[in-house]
Amino acid sequence: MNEKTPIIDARSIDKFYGGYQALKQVSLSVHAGEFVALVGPSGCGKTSLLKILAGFEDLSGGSLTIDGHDMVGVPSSARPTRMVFQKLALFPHRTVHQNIAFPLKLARRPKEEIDRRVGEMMELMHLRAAYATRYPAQLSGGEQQRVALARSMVSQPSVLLLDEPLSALDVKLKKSLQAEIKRLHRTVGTSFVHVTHDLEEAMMLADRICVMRAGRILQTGAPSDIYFRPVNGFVAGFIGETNLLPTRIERPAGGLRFEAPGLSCAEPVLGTDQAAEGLEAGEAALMIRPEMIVLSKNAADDGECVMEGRVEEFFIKGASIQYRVNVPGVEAAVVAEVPGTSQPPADVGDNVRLSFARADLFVLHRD
Amino acid sequence: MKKLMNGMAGMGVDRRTVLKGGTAAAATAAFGGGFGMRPASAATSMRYMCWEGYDKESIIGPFEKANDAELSIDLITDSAGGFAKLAAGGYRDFDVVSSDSPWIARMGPAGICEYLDDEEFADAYASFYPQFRAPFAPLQFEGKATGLPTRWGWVGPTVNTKFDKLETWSSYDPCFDPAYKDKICVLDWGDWPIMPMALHAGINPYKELDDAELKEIRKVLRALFKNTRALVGDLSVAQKGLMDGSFRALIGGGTYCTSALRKDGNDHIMSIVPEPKDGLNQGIIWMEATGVLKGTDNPDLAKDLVRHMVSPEVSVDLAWTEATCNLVPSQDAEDLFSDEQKSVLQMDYMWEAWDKSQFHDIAPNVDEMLAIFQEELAAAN
Amino acid sequence: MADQRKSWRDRGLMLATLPVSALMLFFFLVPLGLTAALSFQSTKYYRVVWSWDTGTWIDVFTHGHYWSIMLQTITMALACVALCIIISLPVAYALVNRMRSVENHVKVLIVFAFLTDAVLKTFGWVLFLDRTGVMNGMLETIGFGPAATDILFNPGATLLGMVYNLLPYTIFTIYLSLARIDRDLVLAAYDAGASRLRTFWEVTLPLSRPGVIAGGVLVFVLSLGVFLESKVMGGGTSPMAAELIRQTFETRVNWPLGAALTLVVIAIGVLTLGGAGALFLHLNSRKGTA
Amino acid sequence: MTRDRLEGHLANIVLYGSVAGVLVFFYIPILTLILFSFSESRFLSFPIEALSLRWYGELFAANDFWPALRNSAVLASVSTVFATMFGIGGAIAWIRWRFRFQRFFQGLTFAPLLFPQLLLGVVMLLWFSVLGSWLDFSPGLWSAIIGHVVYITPFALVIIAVQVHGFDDTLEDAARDAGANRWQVFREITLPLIWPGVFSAAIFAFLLSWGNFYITYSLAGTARTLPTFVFSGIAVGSSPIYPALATLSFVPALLLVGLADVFRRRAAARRAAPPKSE
Repeated sequence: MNEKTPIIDARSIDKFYGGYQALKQVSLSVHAGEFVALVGPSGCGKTSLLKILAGFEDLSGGSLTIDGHDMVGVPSSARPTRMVFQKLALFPHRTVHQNIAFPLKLARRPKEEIDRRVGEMMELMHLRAAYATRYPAQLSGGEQQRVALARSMVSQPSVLLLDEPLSALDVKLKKSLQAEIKRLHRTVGTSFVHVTHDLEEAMMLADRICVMRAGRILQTGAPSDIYFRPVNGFVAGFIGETNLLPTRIERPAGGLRFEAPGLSCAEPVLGTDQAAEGLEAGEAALMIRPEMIVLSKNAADDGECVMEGRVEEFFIKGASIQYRVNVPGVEAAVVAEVPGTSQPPADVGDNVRLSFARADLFVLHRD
Repeated sequence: MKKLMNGMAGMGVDRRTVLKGGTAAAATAAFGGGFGMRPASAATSMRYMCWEGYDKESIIGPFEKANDAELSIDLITDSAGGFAKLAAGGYRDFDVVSSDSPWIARMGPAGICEYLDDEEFADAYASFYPQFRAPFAPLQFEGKATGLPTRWGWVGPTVNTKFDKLETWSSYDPCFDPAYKDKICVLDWGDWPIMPMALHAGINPYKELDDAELKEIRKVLRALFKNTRALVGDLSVAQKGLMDGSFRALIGGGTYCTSALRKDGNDHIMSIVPEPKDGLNQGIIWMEATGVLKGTDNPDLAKDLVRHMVSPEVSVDLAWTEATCNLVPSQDAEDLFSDEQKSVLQMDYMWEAWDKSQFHDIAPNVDEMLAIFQEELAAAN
Repeated sequence: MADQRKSWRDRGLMLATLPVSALMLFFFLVPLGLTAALSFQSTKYYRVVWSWDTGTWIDVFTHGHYWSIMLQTITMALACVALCIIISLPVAYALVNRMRSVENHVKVLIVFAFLTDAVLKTFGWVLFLDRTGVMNGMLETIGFGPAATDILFNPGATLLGMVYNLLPYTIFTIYLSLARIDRDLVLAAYDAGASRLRTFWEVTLPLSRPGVIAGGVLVFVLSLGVFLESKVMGGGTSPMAAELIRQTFETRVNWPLGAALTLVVIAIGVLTLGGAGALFLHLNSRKGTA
Repeated sequence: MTRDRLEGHLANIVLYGSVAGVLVFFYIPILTLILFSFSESRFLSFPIEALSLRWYGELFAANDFWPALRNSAVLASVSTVFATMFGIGGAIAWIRWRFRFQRFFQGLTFAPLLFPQLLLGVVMLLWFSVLGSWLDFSPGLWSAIIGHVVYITPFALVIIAVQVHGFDDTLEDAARDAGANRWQVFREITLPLIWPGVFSAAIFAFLLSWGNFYITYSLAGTARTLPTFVFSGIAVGSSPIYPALATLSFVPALLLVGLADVFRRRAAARRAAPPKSE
């Protein structure tokens, strides 16, 4: 990762809408060529932050520089950023060519250059040349996405801001466009800031993920950090399903001693690298991802840590089978995901044993 | 209305000619005047407010050519409305007006029209019938004339002799006869239908009236509306109804309604005046006159237009228009009419009508009478 | 729809609002005030005397015929509103639900008829309805006696003219509110077993109420101002308020009285609007609590 | 089931019948006028005895026909331009923005719509005569233009507001983002997108002004337009030329309405293919 001066440097940004505070002391830096994803549930402030970066909203407090220039009071039209809108905002009264050419036309580029650049962009976005004269309404959803991307990239901005542009698409189209965006990012080397409520999408695309909640940034880090080393239960639960077991920890030197009802471990001690930062002794949560759990009816099948319970229900998801197991002493059903087979290893009501490696446990803040 | 202006001016700003060079005047010149006129190719342009007929090309054209002038015309649809328009300040835009004589007569004292010197128009008066010669009382105020008479006729029942005998209408009695219910058409021309009804009630409406007399007028109008089928402002509707018998008589129209029908060959349609009743003439002589508006930029040309209108040749033309045909005061014009035209105009009957008629003059109580008319009309339903 | 808050220092806002506001203030609000002031003056020999008294108003309130004309006008206006709504409902319903393919053609035809000169159309009606008009002519050729109908010159003819000139307003307002009704609601009613008529009665009609009220109010207020219809078609024997006002200004040249009568008509219109507004709010609040 | 079918038949008869009936109703006087415009006779009664173009000739020869035609055209064009411009600004301010005194602004710009035209004309006439006496001018075509603009602006505003109501704000954001300044955003994005509304408002405004009688009647002073020309003509009884005039005056209205329809259809065709997602 590039550690030189960041392209975007936002410090302690506050944003008020009347009495409502949408952003609280938000700081974010984005480096040249980096792909940062802002994720969080709706209302977490990610779109407000994006709009402040784009210049559609003023910030109420803090500072913002882009490309080394102070951005306070600079209108969006004068910023080196371009935005891809959630609803795409393609101009319905202009053809594909006119849509893509719009920023260049406003910049009064010569016609030859405009035509050449638009052609290049269409090629880059795999848009057929024949589409140039079509109107947006005559294109499919995916094609419209590509036109929107082409329009925002055509004037070679330093930063591309994407405001959940894929949220309205069906799963298949979404996947293919995610790949497209990833490829585009690699090809052009522009910094991308991508807002989404879908952490899976963020993990797939981004170099760095920024999880937000209620106007604050909870955690910023590489996708694997976010997945395996979440700072708290909210971040952990934001993607997929996970098991959070209430626990008490103590911190003897060089490790963590934990104790959780229903869970028996041969040696209930973890390394400090298996805990979220700043974790104090006391109440905490033990996280174990469902795919790390081995499920068996056979008592002999042993692991470092074991829970025993009764199958409440299971779903065959295709590639995997998800079990929900009631473990005495644990309030919520424990979820285990085992590789799919035509013969499910256990049936509803069976007593099963859940085992996993001690190294797959992670201790984090309860919240 | 002048008072209105002065009153309004009293609210703070004085009417000043200072502004003549200012934006308001410029705007007036650009819009108020400009749009209404044809592009002025002639040396002088004048604005003329008149009844239909005065605007005929054959009348205006020669005058324009002879004087290198351009006339723009504004047609009157209702005398009071025309008066109101001029009084509301419109007189500043106009040079000449031809309207009903009581209204022209009012314009002198109201400061809208110039007084005309009888001497200056001696030749014109000399060509008139004796009845119209100077000093012509109906248009005079304190010995000064406001305008010259240009067209005239009489008001009395207009009858289709295919349906009714003329004798039936030797008085207005049938108006109140149940047999004529829903067969009477009253013309919606301001005071025109009121005056004959007042006369029928034995009241001379052209003098100061007391409450008892106004009450009589109210009674007679109430009775009239019982038989009235329609109050019509549209002359062609009245004429059509008279032809097909839906209306057995038109009240308040007279010769002005008849002539066009007679011209089209319907000489069974006639306007007559009822016989005098208890010494009170029942007919009414109406007249139009032409005057020069105050402050005209071309006083001489304006007076020339008045002379033009009363000259025998023009009089004949003026008498004979598309929509109506009317008598003219010019005696010298009489020989220029064909026999057929004379018949259409009922010339053989004109002096009899004249003798049995009142002159349509300024009625002091016209506002009360109009209010009563309105009131009775509203109550009639 | 984003709420873009604008400050009055915003140039776009000034450009968009100030000229038109100035126009309306100076040429609509001020004249209205002047009219009120004028109604407190008196008149003598066709001239306004700047006297500041209530004589005109006393005159207005003591003369029954002004009020009988007002009453007549309101009656006619209400009749016109009722007819317009009754005629418009099936027309608008048909346009929305049955005639999708020709809907636009019908709309264009109606708009065209609506936008042509009202004086001429009124005159056209006279030619049609007259004793020697087209209608009687046609009736005669198919065997009815001469002058089979006699429609002109009565309040009915006035009403016909009013409905003719104002009908498009209700057609379009009701059309707009019907077009906004979610088709699924109607299907849901069918699904629940309601017949077409019942569905119309229970679902469509209540949902079209905003259009019915808006159109009705518009027609009512505009009815207060008609005079051509009563003058040309009605035969002038049952004058309406506007004709009274015209006569007062033009024939009687009594401006204070005309101004006072104008204000009376405006007041009737404003009260109606207020009443309709209150009714609308009341109906809506009832719907809210139900 | 049969009852339902019967109801259906009845409903169809009522519905189709009402549309047909209303169309006939609307066109009765118009067709009557066209018919009578070719009548030879001075008195317009039916059946028509002879056909001729006589009254068209008379109309063209009438002294005040041409000025009236020109006045109508000037009045309608100028009023249309102003009413449409005010309508655009007003509609955007009504719908898209929030500002202090907005309610007052909305009331002020809407109120004239609810005024009987004659009364609107009369109160303005009173005001113009006062102004006239102060500033020494008298009402004319220009005061009629002001009257028409006051009367027509609310119509234009409402029509454009309907179009603005469906406006997607992010399109303007996108244009700003692409580097457009305020004027460019308005010219390149806002105006083209609300253009169908602006266009219909302009057509409507033109025709309202073209056919307006009441306000012109009160405010035009000595200037005469086609409707007031007709009214005064009918009053003095030279009516045979008016069916001809009516027939001619339908022509521009017909052209404009037709033009609007063509334009609307073209715009609809452009958006014919529905978006395949969303």
